[in-house]
Amino acid sequence: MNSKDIFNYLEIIEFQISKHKDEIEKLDQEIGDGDHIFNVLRGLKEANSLKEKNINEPVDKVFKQIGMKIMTTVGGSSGALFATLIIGMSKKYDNSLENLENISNMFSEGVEAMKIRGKSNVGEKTMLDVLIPVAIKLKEIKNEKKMNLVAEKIKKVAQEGMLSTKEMIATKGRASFLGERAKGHIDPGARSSQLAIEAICNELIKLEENL
Amino acid sequence: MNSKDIFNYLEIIEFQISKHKDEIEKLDQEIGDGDHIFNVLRGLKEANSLKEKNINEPVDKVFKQIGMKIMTTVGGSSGALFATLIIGMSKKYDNSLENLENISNMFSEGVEAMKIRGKSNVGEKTMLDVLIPVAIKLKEIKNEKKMNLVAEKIKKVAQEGMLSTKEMIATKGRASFLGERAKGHIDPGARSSQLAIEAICNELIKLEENL
Amino acid sequence: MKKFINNVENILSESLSGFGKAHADILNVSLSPDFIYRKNKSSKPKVALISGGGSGHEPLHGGFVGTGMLDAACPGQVFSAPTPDQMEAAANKVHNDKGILFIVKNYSGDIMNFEMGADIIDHEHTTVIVNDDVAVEDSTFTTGRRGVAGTMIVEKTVGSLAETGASLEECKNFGDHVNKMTGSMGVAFTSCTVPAAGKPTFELSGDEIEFGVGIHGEPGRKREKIRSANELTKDIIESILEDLKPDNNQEVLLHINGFGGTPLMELYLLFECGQKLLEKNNIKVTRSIVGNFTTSLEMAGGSFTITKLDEKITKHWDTPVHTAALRWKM
Amino acid sequence: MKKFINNVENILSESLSGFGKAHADILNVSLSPDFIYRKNKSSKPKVALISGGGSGHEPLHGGFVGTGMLDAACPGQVFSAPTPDQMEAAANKVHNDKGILFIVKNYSGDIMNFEMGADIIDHEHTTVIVNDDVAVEDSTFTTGRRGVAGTMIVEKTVGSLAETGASLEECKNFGDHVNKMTGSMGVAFTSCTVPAAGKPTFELSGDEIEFGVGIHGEPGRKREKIRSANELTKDIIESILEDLKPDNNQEVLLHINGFGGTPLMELYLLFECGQKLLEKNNIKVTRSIVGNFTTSLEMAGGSFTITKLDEKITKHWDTPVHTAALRWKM
Ligand SMILES: Nc1ncnc2c1ncn2[C@@H]1O[C@H](COP(=O)(O)OP(=O)(O)O)[C@@H](O)[C@H]1O
Ligand SMILES: Nc1ncnc2c1ncn2[C@@H]1O[C@H](COP(=O)(O)OP(=O)(O)O)[C@@H](O)[C@H]1O
Ligand SMILES: [Mg+2]
Ligand SMILES: [Mg+2]
Ligand SMILES: [Mg+2]
Ligand SMILES: [Mg+2]
Repeated sequence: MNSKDIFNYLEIIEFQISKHKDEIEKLDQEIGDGDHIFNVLRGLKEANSLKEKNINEPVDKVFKQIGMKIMTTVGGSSGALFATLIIGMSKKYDNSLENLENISNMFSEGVEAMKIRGKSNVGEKTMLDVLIPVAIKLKEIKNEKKMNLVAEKIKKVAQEGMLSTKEMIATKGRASFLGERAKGHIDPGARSSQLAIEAICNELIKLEENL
Repeated sequence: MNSKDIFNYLEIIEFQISKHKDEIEKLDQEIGDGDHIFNVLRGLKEANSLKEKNINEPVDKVFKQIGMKIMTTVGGSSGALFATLIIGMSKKYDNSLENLENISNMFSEGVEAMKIRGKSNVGEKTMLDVLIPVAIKLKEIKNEKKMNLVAEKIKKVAQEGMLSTKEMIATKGRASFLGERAKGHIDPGARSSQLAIEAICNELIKLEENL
Repeated sequence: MKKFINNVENILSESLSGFGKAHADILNVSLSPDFIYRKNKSSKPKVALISGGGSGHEPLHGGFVGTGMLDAACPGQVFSAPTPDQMEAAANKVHNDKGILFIVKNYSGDIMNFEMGADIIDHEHTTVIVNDDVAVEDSTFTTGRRGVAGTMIVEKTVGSLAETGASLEECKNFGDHVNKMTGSMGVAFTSCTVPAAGKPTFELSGDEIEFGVGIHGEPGRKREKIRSANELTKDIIESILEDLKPDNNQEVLLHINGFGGTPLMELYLLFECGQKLLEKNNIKVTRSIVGNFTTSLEMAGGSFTITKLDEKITKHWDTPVHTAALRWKM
Repeated sequence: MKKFINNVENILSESLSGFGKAHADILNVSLSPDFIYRKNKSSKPKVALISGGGSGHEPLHGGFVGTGMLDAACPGQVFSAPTPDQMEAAANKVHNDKGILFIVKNYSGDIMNFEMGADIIDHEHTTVIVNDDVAVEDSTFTTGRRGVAGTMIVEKTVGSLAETGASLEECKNFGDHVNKMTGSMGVAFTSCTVPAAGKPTFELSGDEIEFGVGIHGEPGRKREKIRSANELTKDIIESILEDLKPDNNQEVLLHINGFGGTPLMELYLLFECGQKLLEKNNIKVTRSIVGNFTTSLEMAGGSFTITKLDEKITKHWDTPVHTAALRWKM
């Protein structure tokens, strides 16, 4: 996996999330302020705009560039958090993306940074209910060699995390202002994160199948 | 006819105009600003509120009181114009309302004052398209003794005047700002004036029939 | 209808009463007859400026009562001209030895009621009629043009002149002059709801606008499909310029007025569009004011007002003013 | 969606650009990164006040940049917190030897982005977090309460203190103090429409209101049937007083804030209701401000804000201020 792949995945994520635009928009309208989908799409568009200039740059630089781009163009909670995730990941990059352990380390580093940035943890009805379990699972299966198995497992964890937010009361983010009223609604950030992860996983599965 | 009758007619007018509230409201919304019916109803209500204290006062004083009340509580074009009409009428009161010539003189005086106040005349898509023809007709038939005949004729003239405003282009009042667009809409002031006159005429006809 | 009201009948008096309390440092409110007047009468004689009109255009006119602007304002019922006794009572309260100048928007109800008020007051008086709206034609046969957002500019500048001790005639002439130098035109996106009616005055579908609308939501030039801010700006400003016929390098005041329901963000965007277009036409925007000053209750939309500036108008625009809605340098 | 726009993508930059031109006498606008800052840096060192947040609340915060109030404001996308580079650029532009005070409404996006901005600036700095909204509960486990219309009062009073040359610590402490003395709560009648979305954020039926709404139209305490202004006032003010626990004869500032789509007439009526109720509770309204200051685009509705006044807050409220949206005594 190289920088070209990263941009490739970004495009796939953008495509998948766009397909669920209205659904995500509605989620943030119900328990937030309705801007989440626009923040996410703006971030993806801006990140993709780096492709031409950076496609041959080293992976860690590309991560950092994307993180900075998101940090300076998105705004809102998701802008701060996704930027923190990706900049965090860039810091742990260890010369290769072929090694799952490396990826797991990077991801964990990013998610840890998010927890600090958001002063939050699992169970607070946020995107972290997807990302933390994914980070844990990745660490758990870091020695797994079959990428399609990894992908299936991660996809499932992300899905469960996303769904788990439905019945939670939020204690972080805008939904926290709703108290009980937030119950019954999936967190928008959890949904967009899960869709992104699912998009990557599906792509990995497809690649394996084509081998 | 005495002061008691005047208040009686006022109540009848209020009743009849209230029955056409929505229609008149709509007329002023189409070519004006929508307040005409509220102005008219406010005026009638305030005028009626004078009843108790003034029911035994002389007719000219009652007219003047009603005119002043309308002048100080209605506002808008119709407040100024109806007040002018009634105050004008009070000035020509000649000791009796039994004589049609007297009534005609009073009405003409009031309508002339309106023409000056509104700087307008027949054909300009206003209430004067009802009131001027009525004043002229009254003068014409001032010697007619049968009140039901008078009432039938006046009713008809008022009706025709009101309908005539439909195809006019306004040159006075708010509708004048619309130019051609005012065509096809009856003037709200013409409609409320016509309804008031019709209400009085119908009452007169009913009285004759009961004789 | 969802509004902050207790009772439709009392909306005006409760609102006026709140207004009086919120601005008790500069003005008083009299109820029945309703009028708003400056707390402190100037110690030097001055022409007293009285304006008024139907309510629903707030802050116009009550929000412009205070030093450097109006001496009194007479609010009518929503969208209905005030009654002559209000003008009479206001005149008796604020006259100050140099006569009364009425400033009246050119609507027949206002004209007639102010005339009737003028008829019954004992003080010397005259009237400036504001008719800045270029949306509708001015012909000798019709009532002429409407008085809209330019009224605030007339009130500010003439208010300033009156403060200098100028005569009634000077104030009247200057008012007529500022009015002639001023043109306005607006567009509505949604209707307003007159409280007594309880429902919108008119209906516009999702992509329709009323081009050249009046400040009561009354129809203007045409009903048409929404267009971009630049296109609307072009049509409106060209209409105004056609009327004002400015010279090359003319300095102007550009006023973007919101009708009540349009966010400031959009009004400033309109200012940007207008300023750019004027610049292209070699017209210099040297004074500007953006905000909701002459509203139509909650109607969405806005208007452009342009005043050709000369030294005198500029000077009297810049002077200190202290009212509820317009305040600077004091 | 009917709005004055040319292109949804450019709405912010066009609007900011117009804002900069309309107020070129007192401020400059920088685009990419976007921030608004005072035209003239004070010649004496002072704490630089920087605020910001999502756009759509205008005039907050850009309208409060100027002498006596903010040094700079960072506007984000509509309802999205600004990005850290904006804070960095603003800080570099306006810092003036006594450090930077960030004033941030308590929304997690704002908190995080301002923190990230603070992380990358070299100047001494600290932050006042405003959380005046009593509609939602403040518990140690949650994000706490939202920052809403009280922010303007914090910015005005701390802005005034900073002007005196007070230290960063003094400004920070005073900001926290004013925030603690301030409580707000609002109610929405209609939704707003985020331009990018093109449709209303939420739906309320003809007689429904959102009680305790946030300034983005986000839900508050409950959805309920509309009630009279007096009843709404009672529930809101009692909630605020429960939080502020004022003493007998406490002097307060009463601020009625419109969310954008509610006519001034109704806001003054609310002021009347609020003032009367406070009087009955032996609370004296000695300062007042009524208008659209912290808006949610075109949302109809409004909020009450009460600040318990002490000598210092009163003094710094009364001092001269010259910004686009708040101006007095200069
Ligand atoms: N403190 C926090 N920690 C973790 N995630 C958060 C936090 N605050 C918000 N989020 C996430 O951000 C999402 C909202 O993002 P977005 O709508 O773009 O920003 P905003 O909340 O500022 O409008 C929420 O759905 C939630 O997943
Ligand atoms: N100058 C005028 N002369 C005669 N009638 C007029 C004049 N101006 C307006 N009207 C009448 O007044 C009516 C409108 O009254 P109303 O709606 O109460 O007042 P406003 O026009 O001030 O809103 C019009 O329908 C018309 O009949
Ligand atoms: Mg959001
Ligand atoms: Mg009318
Ligand atoms: Mg009217
Ligand atoms: Mg947001």
